[in-house]
Amino acid sequence: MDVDMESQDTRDIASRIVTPGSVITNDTAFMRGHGTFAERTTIYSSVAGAVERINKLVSVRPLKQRYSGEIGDIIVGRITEVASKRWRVDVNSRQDGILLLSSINLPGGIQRRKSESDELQMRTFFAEGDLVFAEVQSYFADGALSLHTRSLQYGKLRNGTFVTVFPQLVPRSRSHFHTLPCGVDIVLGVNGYIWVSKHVPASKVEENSELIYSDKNEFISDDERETIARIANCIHLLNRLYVKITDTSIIFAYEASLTHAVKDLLTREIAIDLAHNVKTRLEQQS
Amino acid sequence: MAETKVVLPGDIIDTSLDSDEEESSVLRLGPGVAQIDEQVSAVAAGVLHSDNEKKQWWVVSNKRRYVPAEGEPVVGVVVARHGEGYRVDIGSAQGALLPLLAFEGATKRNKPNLAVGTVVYARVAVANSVMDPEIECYNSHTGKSEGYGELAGGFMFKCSLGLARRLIDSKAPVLNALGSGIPFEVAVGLNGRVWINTEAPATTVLIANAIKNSEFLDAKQCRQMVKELLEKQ
Amino acid sequence: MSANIFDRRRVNGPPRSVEPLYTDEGDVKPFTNGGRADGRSLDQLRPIFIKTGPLAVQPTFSPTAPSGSAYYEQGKIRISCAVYGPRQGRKSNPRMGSFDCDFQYAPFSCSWKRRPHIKGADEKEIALILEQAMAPAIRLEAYPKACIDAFVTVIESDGKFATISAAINCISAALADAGIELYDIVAACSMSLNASQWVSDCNQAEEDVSQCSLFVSRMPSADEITYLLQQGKTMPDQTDRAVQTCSNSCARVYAVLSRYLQASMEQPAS
Amino acid sequence: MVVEIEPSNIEREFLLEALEKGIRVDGRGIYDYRTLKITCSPTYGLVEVQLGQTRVLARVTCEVTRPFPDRPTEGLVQFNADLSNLAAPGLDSSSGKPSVQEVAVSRMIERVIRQSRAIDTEALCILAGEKVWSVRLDLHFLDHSGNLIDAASIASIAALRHFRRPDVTIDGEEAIIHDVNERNPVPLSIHHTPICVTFGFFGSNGDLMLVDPNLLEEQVQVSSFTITLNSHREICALSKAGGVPLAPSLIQRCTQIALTKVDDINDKIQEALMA
Amino acid sequence: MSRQELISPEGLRVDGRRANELRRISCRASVLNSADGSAYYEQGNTKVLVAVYGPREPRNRSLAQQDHATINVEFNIAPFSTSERRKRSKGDKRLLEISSFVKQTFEGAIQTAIYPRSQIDIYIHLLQHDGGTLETCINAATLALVDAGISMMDYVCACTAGFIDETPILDLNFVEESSIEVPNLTVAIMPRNGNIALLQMESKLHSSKLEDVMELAVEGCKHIHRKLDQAVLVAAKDLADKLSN
Amino acid sequence: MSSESVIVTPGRRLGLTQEYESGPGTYVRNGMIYSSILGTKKIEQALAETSDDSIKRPMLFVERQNTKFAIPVIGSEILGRVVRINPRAASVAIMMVDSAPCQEDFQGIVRVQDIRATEKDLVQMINSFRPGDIIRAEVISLGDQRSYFLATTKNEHGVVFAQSEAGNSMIPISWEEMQDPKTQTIEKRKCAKPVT
Amino acid sequence: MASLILSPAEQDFIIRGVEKGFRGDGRGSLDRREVTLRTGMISQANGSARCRIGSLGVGTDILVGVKAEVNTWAAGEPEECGTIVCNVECSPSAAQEFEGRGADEINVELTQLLDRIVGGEQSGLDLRKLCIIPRQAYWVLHIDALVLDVKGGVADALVWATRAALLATKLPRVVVESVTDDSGVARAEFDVVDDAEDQMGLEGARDLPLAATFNQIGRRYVVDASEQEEAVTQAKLTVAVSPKMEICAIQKGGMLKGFAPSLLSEITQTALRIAKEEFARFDALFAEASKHNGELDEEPSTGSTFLEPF
Repeated sequence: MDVDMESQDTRDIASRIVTPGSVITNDTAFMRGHGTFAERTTIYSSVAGAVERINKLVSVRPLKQRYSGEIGDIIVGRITEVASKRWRVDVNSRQDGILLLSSINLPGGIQRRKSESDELQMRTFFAEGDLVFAEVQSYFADGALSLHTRSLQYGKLRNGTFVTVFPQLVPRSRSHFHTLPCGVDIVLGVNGYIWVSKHVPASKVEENSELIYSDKNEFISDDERETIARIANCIHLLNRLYVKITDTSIIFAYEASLTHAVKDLLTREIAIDLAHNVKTRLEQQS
Repeated sequence: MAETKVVLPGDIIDTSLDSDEEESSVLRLGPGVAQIDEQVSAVAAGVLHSDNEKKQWWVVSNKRRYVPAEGEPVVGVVVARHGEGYRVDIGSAQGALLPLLAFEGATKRNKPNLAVGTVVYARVAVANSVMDPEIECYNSHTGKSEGYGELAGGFMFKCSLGLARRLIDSKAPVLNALGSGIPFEVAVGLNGRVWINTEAPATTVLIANAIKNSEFLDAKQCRQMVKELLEKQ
Repeated sequence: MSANIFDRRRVNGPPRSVEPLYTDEGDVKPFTNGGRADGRSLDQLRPIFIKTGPLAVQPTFSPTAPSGSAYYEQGKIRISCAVYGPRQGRKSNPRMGSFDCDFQYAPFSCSWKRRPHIKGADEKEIALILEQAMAPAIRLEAYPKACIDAFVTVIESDGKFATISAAINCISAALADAGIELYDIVAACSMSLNASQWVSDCNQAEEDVSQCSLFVSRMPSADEITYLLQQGKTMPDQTDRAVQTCSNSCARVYAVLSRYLQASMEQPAS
Repeated sequence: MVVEIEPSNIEREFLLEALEKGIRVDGRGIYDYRTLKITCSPTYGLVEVQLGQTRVLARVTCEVTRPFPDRPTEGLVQFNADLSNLAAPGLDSSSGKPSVQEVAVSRMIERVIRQSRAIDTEALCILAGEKVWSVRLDLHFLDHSGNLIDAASIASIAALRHFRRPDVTIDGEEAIIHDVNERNPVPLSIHHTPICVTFGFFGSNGDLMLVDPNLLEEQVQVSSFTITLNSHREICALSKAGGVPLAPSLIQRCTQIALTKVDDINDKIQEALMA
Repeated sequence: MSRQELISPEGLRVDGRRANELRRISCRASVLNSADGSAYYEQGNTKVLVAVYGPREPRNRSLAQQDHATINVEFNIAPFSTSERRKRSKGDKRLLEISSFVKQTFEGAIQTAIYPRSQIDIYIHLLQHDGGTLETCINAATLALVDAGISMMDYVCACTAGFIDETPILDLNFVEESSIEVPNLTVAIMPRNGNIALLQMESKLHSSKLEDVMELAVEGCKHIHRKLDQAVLVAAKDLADKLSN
Repeated sequence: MSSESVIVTPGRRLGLTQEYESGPGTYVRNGMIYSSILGTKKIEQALAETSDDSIKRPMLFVERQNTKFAIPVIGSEILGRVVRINPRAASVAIMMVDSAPCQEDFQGIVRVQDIRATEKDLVQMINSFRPGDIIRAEVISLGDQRSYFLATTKNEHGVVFAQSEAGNSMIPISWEEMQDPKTQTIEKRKCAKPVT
Repeated sequence: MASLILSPAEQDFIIRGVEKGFRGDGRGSLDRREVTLRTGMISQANGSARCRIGSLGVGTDILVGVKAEVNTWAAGEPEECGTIVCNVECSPSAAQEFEGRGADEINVELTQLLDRIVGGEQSGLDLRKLCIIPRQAYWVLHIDALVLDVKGGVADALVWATRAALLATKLPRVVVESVTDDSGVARAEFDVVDDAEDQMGLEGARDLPLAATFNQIGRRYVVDASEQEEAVTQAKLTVAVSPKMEICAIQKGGMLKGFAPSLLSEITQTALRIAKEEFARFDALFAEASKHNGELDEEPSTGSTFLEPF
């Protein structure tokens, strides 16, 4: 195949597009990373994507794939099952994540020891369907992600709406929790789950730790609802048009969208137009 | 020992001893024999054995399905790992539980980590009608392994429970005959699984077949059979 | 080919068979010069008979006996219903209980030809309809993790829509008899449109000739319509009118139901 | 309920280690079949095949039915394979839909016999469009210790050849079916006798090959391949699904080996039928 | 159906193709939005739609495999797909057989070991049936799996071949494959090393002819591989452009 | 005011929340108390002494003479049969909730740490319950998808009826032992303190 | 769909939003999402259509094929008209719980609903025209729907797709001549003209209804609920309205609540009000779709832009 031919020379390995089974390099100096496999001296690609190379480690980043977790990732998940001493959490990955009762902040603020009664009333903390903002703490032996919410910014999500996007579009970065100038908080889970909500000052929770597990929403004014809807739609259209989703791109999209009514954002022409607009601005920036 | 007497379930067993002081003596009934009302009768089909001195009666029968009994050595295969221990298939109705710490010198910190599919030589620790059996890879009293533990290398094959019981006997003709011919390791589980190990696969296969063949042979035939096999080699 | 047409369970019948001869009772003209064949007035319901607890064995408690049951007649329609539960549910939901319903026609019960391709499908759907019509009336939050099952058997049916509404009334009675916590008793009633005239509680013959049938089930105390089903074409205002009249008829059925239930308590069923 | 116990690691490792040296755990040669025993019972069309520990019982029966309207002159051949946990725990027949193995085996046999038109269906016609023979082949698996397909194919062919159907005479529109003791029953007309030969492949990319895998070998093998040939050296079916991919050259090699195997199996069947 | 009708004196087949000619192939990935990967694949008049989910949490955890992913295939034939309408029950042995073939084939191709305790679902819909069901299912599934970004040793490409009038013919259509004289051989290969992932054949073919017929089929597979690879490349390149910056 | 008895059907208006507390067999919809079951309407005057300073309203409730089937809720006391045991937990078929029978058995489990209040880590399941035992226990949680969680930590909870290996019903001789009157064999159980 | 559980906070957010007239994606309570329509992708069917309701390619996605077959009349069947047989199947690609037998219940529900709307006279189709020879032979229209994806509002999409498929359906012409057999008895015989050119559409297909489903959320109701909105729906009402502004069928759904009578009549009024623009929208889309008759362009297009219709 032509692909293979051109691929023989290992000079420009990186940023080449490869497909499953195509040769990446015969150079034994390289080490095989994700999305590749080795046969004798040759390294082949096992997915369709762009070759990446960190000094001697070559890997292929698939352009579309479920989330595969890394320790330290900030994610949003949905509780699927309350088991004994643990919750199972859907994190859009190859298996449910696990949130141990021991790795959440128990109400009563200060890190209090968990007790028998906590085990029996786990649903008062998280019940099936609840959305949780958490961090990947470690892997279990079987490869499942172990999550924790031992920080005040983590915990149950309220006051907003939920959007799913392609995980590839959410780059890992310092911060995944942003308060946008338009007065909306967003949580960009690297697993492609995104939470858009009314801005609530962090202090408010700190004062009253009971709020961590409350299901009650704050009062949300009409304008706030409109903004939330607008942001949600912006994220949706960025996702569908495959534009990287960062606080910047979202703000750009938001600003560009203001000329349109919220519900029109999802009509094809406008969406394409906005997405294009965002990309150009992003390019200018970089 | 008298000529072999085959009993069927329900057969009344005459426990009257040639010795006279009977009522004082206590009868000991082994597997396959039970007291029903005032009489002793067989509850399993097989060969009746008795030991007049110890006043013991038991029936040796050749079952297919292993029923665990405490203290018996078994060869099992790890089929799963749970929080509290390994689930091990020992051919009994329920899989047996092998606690994580039931090994020589195992501690919370360092305990052997067995992969699924590992073969272990263990003894039955708990066996009762209401719970799954439990096995251990050491003698919980002495804390010593006493030869129990993971079986690495070699080959494992299944045989009838009866044969297994005969093999465990130190003077089992086949094993002795073979042993005189070729060096090999063997571990016999009363659950009808035998593990053997030699330096060459060929000999392993040979021994395995020899043991399987010995099922219906008496001591003399065994030696003959082994001899021929060894010559073939 | 033949390997999978071969049926493991059944002895296959003869390749050719002859359909039995039906004795058709000389086709009665449902509507002769405006009047109804059975002489009812257009908005008149057929007489209703109810009895609760026919399936309860004495003494009332036995693990196999249903917790409540009812037998219901409306004209020729005959329906029996047994309610089981609250009992352990298959799909257990810690917030609220679930209500499942099973509906079946006794083989001899229906006069109409079943369309072969949806064999049983209509029964399944009616079961679903009954669930959706009854569930709003049951205080499911009072039964976490548990489930309540109603089994409805149509012994004789006369008019599909009439039968469904009769089934609803029957279940209501059975649920009340079982002492299940309800917001209200659900009463239902059907209608058919014939020559731009709405006719209440039609029997089969009448439903067959009408271009549209519909039924309404209602909880009077909260004035809530728990189910509405219309099959066939109408002008919008006609529908409204029908819903109106049906609601009124429901009120009448409701009265009958509650009067009977009260009576049943006064002298406990011997 | 009962789950099949995977072979232990040491069994796997030993099997491979031995195979590297050309030794099989049951002492057989690489290209040897296990001892094949075919027993025909006095009743026509009832044959038991024993391939090592694997035992299959094949029963052929026939009845008169009406043909399919689109094929008025062709008799019917029906297959039914019954693979219950009688043969081995792990195979569970209790659940409604047939197990994977059952589908595989019964479809394979069906393919081998029907698609290759081993049986002359026209010869089963009594009165065109009215009456035809419907031949039914039931396979019962009594004991599963590997390579069901070969055993099943042998049993099927043997049973079909052993079977005799009542004789028929036609006068005009009337068909008289003669009782067995009134007239000698007649054998089915069989075009050819396809036999399955199954190969097991081992090693990371399947370069270790052996014939007639037993249960342990089946569980350990990385790939398997069944080739069906008849005495005219015609291929009647090929089946290789799953497992590691195989080099085309292997396929050719298997074909050659199979050709010889098929001949002596056919001989075995022959003498069994003579007996 | 007799041979004459299958190949005209000029050596043309019922649908006007030459003996060694494939049918027109067109395919497209990511046609369904909620599936992790999906593909629509046409080969002549045979049309398949495939949705791939996973690797994801197994539906029924007891079936989860400790050390590798379980692959679950459900194959469904749309009632309107065949020329005369036919509704198949889910228990139909042919359906089960096809799905188990697809399952087994991809168990060999997907690197299941890197997705332990998870499940990969492949849902196949045959929308229109004109021969070569198995081959189209496999090709479409491959495309969908690549689209889902699931790690595979290589593509799996399948193609059928037969043998009429002493000439091997490629890619049988419905008429050809339903005539019982014609041997019907389906081959699936891993193009990288040409190894055979799946091989099925029905009805009679003399052993000496096997080689030629297989060669032809393998040629077909290689051609299909080029088609698929091209499609994937275009898709991937395009996504890459979008992501760049 | 005397509690007159009127028979009411579900959905019948009974009174206003300003005047009455809503009791069992009733529910409240916007300020109105309705009956939720078929039964007799009863009114229970609030006891003077209990009502300290806040004036208590009389309770409206609907009563059914032949009480129907009950379902377990947290805190209710149940009677059940031990179905099977393993070292970690005993699964129980709940047959009675408080005094009312269940239509069908509900599944419950007693986890080994919930058998007794003290020295939990020494508890051996085999020494506490055997399949076939009848136990009294308390519902401590709605538990997981399938079973309710039960506890026998209280003294009056535990085995109330058990048979020995020989099949004779045994009598408790201590809070953790039972004896077969015939064979005199002693078996270990977590016995319930007989309630008088 | 049913599988989707929302957190209490989300539910509250949606419900309050709806009550205030703000939906999650900014739509008003009566706005429908983007609808995409394609026809004629199944060449072997007499008519076929694919309909997707949802924005930017995410949405409920249904494929409908119509197959016409000649049935010989049997006693007890209607004497001078053809029949319509509906069948809906939900693919597991829509939701994992549809695997195996999982979809049976919803299949029945949807099949019955579709049957209720287009299965008989009320559909506006002239069934008498489907009769070939009275008491001898008639056409059966098999409407087979395949639900590929579910993102709310299945019923509506189902009816939209079905209407498109039936409008696109072409029946081969049938010539009926009477022949007198040797015994001198005249019998009618027919044969189906096998000619792609010589086909005609269905009588009265233009009168086919469209359906709108109203989901009651909180104290208000919305049209074309999204997946999340359906998760908090207490009750829903599907109303099928014909171009002639007649009501062809009404069906209530949803377990949790019922409707206040006032709300009910309000809904039916609304249904009629919006019907006009719904039909206008449908016709535009259908015209558009019938232009390029669902043929895939030669160059294998890709997953790159998810906006590509299909």
